[in-house]
Amino acid sequence: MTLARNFPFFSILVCLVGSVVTSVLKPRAAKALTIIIAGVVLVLSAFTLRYALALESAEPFMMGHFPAPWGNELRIGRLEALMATGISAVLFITLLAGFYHMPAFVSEKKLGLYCIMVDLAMCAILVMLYTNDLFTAYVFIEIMTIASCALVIVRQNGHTLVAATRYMIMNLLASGLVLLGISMLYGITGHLLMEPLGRSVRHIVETGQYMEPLTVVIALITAGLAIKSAMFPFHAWAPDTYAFAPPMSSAILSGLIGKAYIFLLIKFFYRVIGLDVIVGTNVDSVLFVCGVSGMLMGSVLAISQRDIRRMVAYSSVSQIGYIYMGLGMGTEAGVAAALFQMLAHAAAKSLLFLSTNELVSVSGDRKRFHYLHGAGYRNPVAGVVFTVGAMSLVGIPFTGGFIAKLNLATAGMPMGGWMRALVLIALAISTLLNAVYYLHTVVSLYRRAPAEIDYPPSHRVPRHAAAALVISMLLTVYLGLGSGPIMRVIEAGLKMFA
Amino acid sequence: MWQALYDNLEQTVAVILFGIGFTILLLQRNLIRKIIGLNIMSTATYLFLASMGYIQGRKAPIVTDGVTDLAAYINPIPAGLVLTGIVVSVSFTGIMLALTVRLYRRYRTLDIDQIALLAKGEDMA
Amino acid sequence: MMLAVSIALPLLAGALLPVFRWKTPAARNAYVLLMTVLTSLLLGWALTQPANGAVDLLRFTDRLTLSLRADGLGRLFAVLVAVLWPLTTLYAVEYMQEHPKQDSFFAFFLMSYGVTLGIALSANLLTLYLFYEMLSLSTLPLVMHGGSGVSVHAGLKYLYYSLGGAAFAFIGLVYLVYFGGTTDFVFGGLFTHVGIQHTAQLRLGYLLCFLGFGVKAALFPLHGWLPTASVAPTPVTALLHAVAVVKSGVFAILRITYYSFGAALLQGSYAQHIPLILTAFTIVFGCAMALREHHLKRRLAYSTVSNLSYILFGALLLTPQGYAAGLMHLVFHSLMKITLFLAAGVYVVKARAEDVRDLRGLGRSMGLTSGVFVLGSLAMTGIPPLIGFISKWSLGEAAVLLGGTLPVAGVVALLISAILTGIYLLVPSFTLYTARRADGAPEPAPLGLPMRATLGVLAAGVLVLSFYSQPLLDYLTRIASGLV
Amino acid sequence: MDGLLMIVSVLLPIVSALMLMRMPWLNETRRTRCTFVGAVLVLECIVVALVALEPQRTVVLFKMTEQLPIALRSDGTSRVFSIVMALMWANSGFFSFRYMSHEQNEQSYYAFYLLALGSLMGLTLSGTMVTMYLFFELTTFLSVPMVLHTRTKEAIAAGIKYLIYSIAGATMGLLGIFFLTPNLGSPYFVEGGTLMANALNIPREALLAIIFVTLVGFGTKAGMFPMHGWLPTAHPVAPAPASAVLSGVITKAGVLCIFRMLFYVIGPDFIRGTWVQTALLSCATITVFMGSMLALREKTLKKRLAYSSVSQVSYVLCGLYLLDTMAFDGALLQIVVHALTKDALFLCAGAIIFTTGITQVDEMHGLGKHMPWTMWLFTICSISLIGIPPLGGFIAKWYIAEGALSSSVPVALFNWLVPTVLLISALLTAGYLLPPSITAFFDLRTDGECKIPQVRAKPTMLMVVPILLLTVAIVVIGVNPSPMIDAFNRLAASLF
Repeated sequence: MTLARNFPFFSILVCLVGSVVTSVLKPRAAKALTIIIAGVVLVLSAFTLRYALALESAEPFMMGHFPAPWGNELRIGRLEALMATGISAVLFITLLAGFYHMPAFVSEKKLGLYCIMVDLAMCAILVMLYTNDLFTAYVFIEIMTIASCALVIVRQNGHTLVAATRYMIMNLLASGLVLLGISMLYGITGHLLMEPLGRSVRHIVETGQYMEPLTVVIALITAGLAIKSAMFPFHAWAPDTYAFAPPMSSAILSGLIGKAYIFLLIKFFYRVIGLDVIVGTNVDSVLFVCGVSGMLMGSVLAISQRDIRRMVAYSSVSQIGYIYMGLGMGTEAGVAAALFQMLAHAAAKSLLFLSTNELVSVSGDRKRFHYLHGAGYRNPVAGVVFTVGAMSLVGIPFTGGFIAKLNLATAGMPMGGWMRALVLIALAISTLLNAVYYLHTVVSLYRRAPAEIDYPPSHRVPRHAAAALVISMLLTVYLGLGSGPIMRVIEAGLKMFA
Repeated sequence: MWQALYDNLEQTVAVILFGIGFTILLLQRNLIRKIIGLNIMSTATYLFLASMGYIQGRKAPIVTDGVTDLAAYINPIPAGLVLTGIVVSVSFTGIMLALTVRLYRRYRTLDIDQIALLAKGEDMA
Repeated sequence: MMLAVSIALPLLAGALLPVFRWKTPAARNAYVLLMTVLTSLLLGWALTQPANGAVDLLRFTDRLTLSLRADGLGRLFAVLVAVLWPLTTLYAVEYMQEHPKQDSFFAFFLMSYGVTLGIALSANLLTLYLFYEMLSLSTLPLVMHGGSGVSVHAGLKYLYYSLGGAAFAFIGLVYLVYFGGTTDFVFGGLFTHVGIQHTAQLRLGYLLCFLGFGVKAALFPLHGWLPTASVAPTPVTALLHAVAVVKSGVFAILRITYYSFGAALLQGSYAQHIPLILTAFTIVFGCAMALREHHLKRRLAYSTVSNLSYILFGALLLTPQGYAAGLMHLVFHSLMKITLFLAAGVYVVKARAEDVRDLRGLGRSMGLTSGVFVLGSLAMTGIPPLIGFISKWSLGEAAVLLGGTLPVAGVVALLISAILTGIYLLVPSFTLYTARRADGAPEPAPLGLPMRATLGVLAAGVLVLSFYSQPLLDYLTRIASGLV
Repeated sequence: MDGLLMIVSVLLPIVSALMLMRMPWLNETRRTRCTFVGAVLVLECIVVALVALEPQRTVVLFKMTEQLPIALRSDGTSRVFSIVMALMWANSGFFSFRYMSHEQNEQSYYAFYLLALGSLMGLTLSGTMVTMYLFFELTTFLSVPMVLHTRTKEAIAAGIKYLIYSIAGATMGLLGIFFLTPNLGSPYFVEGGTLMANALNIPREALLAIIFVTLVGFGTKAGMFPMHGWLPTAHPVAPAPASAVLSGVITKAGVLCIFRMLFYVIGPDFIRGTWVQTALLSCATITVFMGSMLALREKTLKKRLAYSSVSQVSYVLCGLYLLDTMAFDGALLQIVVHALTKDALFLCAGAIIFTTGITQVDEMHGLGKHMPWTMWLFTICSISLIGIPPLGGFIAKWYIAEGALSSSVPVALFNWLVPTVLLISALLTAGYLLPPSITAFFDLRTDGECKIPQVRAKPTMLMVVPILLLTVAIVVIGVNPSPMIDAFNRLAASLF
């Protein structure tokens, strides 16, 4: 089916068009359209995946009529397709489950705008996954920045404004770095498409001339994307943003957008620079250390939170830490593990944010744990979903999180010495820490509710939202049980990358 | 050393500008100044890019009086990048300003830390 | 495949229990009992089938699978659980009468049954690990069933300890996957071939695994959760914290010691000595703490702490005799301790006697219970010819045969703990009969049929095994020498 | 089947005790109950006698595991001990029929009285170490209720103390059993020991140390220093007949265990001349001396007697530890004699308490006039216990001393030390046993008025006769010890 090779482009196009169209629609219609678009994208990506699995090697897809090295390209590989499918699936579910309580955060007339931004973000994510061209990537980074900032800011209270400002500044700073990096890279190679870039970088490395600028480029771009994806020392903006944005936005931000950046980084490492060079420049060790410290610090900070949503936000800092630890190992296995962790976390985190919101809203919008007692009984679905999500992030067997940890650990084994020790012990300790705050929360969800608090009459969750939550829960469990094929795709995809 | 710096003057200037912008963005607490810093930073990048694309003694890549020989023009791609970049920066400057206005309306100050404090205060209330 | 079914049945039955809207508790109890017994029968039938190789339920990767197998050790543990679970359920039916939220209680009680069977029948360490984690979670609600601040605290403590332990066991697991290639259980371990590579790392891995699983086995520095967890309803304390949970910890350690890392790897290395020292110390420590404890159930919990280390001590001698002796004590201790706990539970629920001092003078008014309790205490103390003596004897014999400083020290520890056991269990037993009941103490309520039945059966079991245990012992010996 | 009698001799008291507990018609009147118990006791004596007449044999009852047979064995040793014990038991049993009429819940008293007898029989007839250990523990548990009988606070405290000491002792014994078993030729008792001394799996020194611990452990029941603490507390709180058997008979259970370990498992040659022998000897000697000293200080009659048991039983141990034929004879003789004497003395004390309620020594003024029989018998027994010829006590002590002088102990000092201590202790014994008689007969009070202690109940024949029998036995042994000595010599010949 050759038609399928256009699907990535179609899916992007659908999002763009959708974003234009929704701007003129009524809120309800806009909402519906956005969800539909997400669904379409999901289907398209699924087909793309099916198509890509049939491919021997990734194939480029020319946009416009300039052949390489001028025009800009998409690239259809298994990994891209897999990530696209996973992320769009999560996105679809998130929209399905999250939209109905948006009115609580967004004034009716702003909803259309919000939909536009969602579409844009979706589009940007897809481009970042598929693109084969650094500058296109940059442009969509910026679009994503703006879109995601809008996603945060649409909720009009002081906290969100401040958070959004922080978020904006950090992100712009980061994109500045990225842009500078890209332009310097262009300066020393004269290319923007990834294949030719890769070739000339390899040439540079062989000749050994321009090595310093190359190192600077790597540092700049890595730093930029790391900031955007809230890697540990640069995480300061994340918790507030996630905590105060509307829950659906937080789900999209921390679950999906961050992943897109990281995926771009992986692409950059593999296709542009080449993993060996990265290892040579020790950037990986830096990432590794940051990742490990992120795993631990994130959890520690999360434990110290008194507000459930901030806790969840901090936990994503630690989860991102896992991913960077995987990257930082600088080995095939490590990156593969990181990719799987990305999927697992995307699934679990979005569902956590959403179910948290449910639980909080049945507890009278009070986020302190004390008020959450018994929330698991007041809203059973959300309770169960939260429990499963929490288990996944703690790394309880039969959930995605456990497999991710297992992969990370096995990936860590070959690298002997202190690194192995660090990986294993960090994993063990952070598991324990995660358990401490997540399961504590779960327990308090099922404790007997204090009598003196009067809870609002529990509004019933719309059937579709509940269904979506359950589906995403099943997705998490599926990642735990059927991880075999997925890992195989990831490994094959990485092979295709280089 | 100085010679080297002088030879690629633009890059040097660009880097210096970038540094200035960066520091302002990080260290200034006034939102407006932060935005300005942001712009300086991006401008620096554009300068850098443009200087990359510029080739001594050629014309901008706009076809005039029918000369279509590639060798007559400078490399068009960086120019294109710069244009895109400018558009982007304009848009986010806009958003930042809008944000700033909102914040100012709400808290009557532009000092980001102060605003953060006030926001916390609200939360307590 | 029947194995899988017999594991799945209670899990499903438990999960579905809250779904049905029960008219009367009686109906619910009938359902629970039926399911439990059914499972046991199913399991028994499955075990009578000739043991063919492992059944893969799920393949994570080509070398990590979720698979079941019933080898000797597995059968032993599975049968032990399958015998004791229905009994305790029967007991629980009467015990829980007054409690709220019985549905959820029995739901989790059933599920834990399935999970425990899963542990028993798992064919490789990964599977075991998975079920092990499940067990921590499925038993958590049972521990916290009281719902008070205390029990929640106890539950969390239990949870953190278990998960922390599991996390370190996980490291060991990874070591095994990496160096051993597979995690399947093979008698003698994966590293039997001469000139094993990476002995250092492997031993480290084993030690981590040991300590990790040692949490559930309540080894000395990691035992803290067990006494606290005795706030749970008695059936839970009896079954889970005397049999299922703690024995799963022991079982896991037996697995890694004899079937994964293998005795050959550990013999005479620090990876054998450190555990030996720990266990020997725990044996004495547990008894000493039990002596200081006046809350009856906590006292029993501490005695569990010490007795579990008996088993581990035997197993860690790394000789067939030692292993067999350990298994012997595994079986016998389960029987004795569950008997004691259930008797204690009767005191709690019928005579409101939480504390050892409250037992005074109950002997006459609660004849059966006290009789069973005394029998259990005698057995636990190791008075011949009761089972406790047989297993302690074999442990001591194995250690003496092996010789060497640590084993002998262990024997001394055994004897000291025997003295202490005698004191902390027999003194209450005597005050049961001799002392006068405190004035104004409530008159004990009569026992219902379920409790009487349970206690009677258990006591009978203790006596029968005391006088006729040879076939069992032969079977254990065959397990220990890898014949089944 | 052979060995049936042995089993019967163990089960008879136990079964009848259970009957006593369960069957109400046995307890309708005191008369029926006493008749029943009396019958059982007599029957038991007959059975034991029959067992003693049977040839020596070992019967395996069942095997806990292959290495752990539970077996019964009747041989010289078992004959001596079982006969003495059964008789003593019957004797004090009859005494208590009258005596117990003052005490509460006789039913449980008699039940446990019989149970304890059963377990004692098992102990004497046990054919393996484990069987012995089993019955040793059993004896403890079944005799504790006798101590606890009065249910007073101090009784309970004493009972628990007794319990803890015994368990500790038994476990120390178990330690030895653990370490000896792998080094033994057979799990059963064999004359002269079955220890494979030249094929030990642990160092000889270590084994010696363990043996020392073991023997000290079993010494607990015999009230040997350093594990004697429980005895003076536990014995006096029991009712008089019970304390009579406790300190007259049950102390011998400890002796029996040591005897079995020493001569049937380890073998005298293994420890002869080692530091273990020295250590044990010194323990025993210390106990002999200390017991007498403490008894001297004690004012309550029964306590005083209890302390005297501490000292007297250690005479036996002294004799055994000398590992010398002559001392051995003396020791066995002392076992018999002390059993008789102490039984009699306690019964006298019981009679006094029963009649007048006097418990303190210095309240016994003029008792001689009041209850002459009792006091006369008391005096005779005291003389025997002190060791004044021609009574049994003298013969026993004489043999022990002789043995000490002739025996080859590692430290020559003991050749002299033991006899000296025996002598001193004899003097002390005189010091604490004569005063009661003296105060009883010669009213030494200066002021004229001679107050006869008021009478609660008259001592009947049923109380005096048992004492009389015992005393007669003592005299007979004293006058003509030779048949016994011959029997003991035969036994010794098989052991050394």
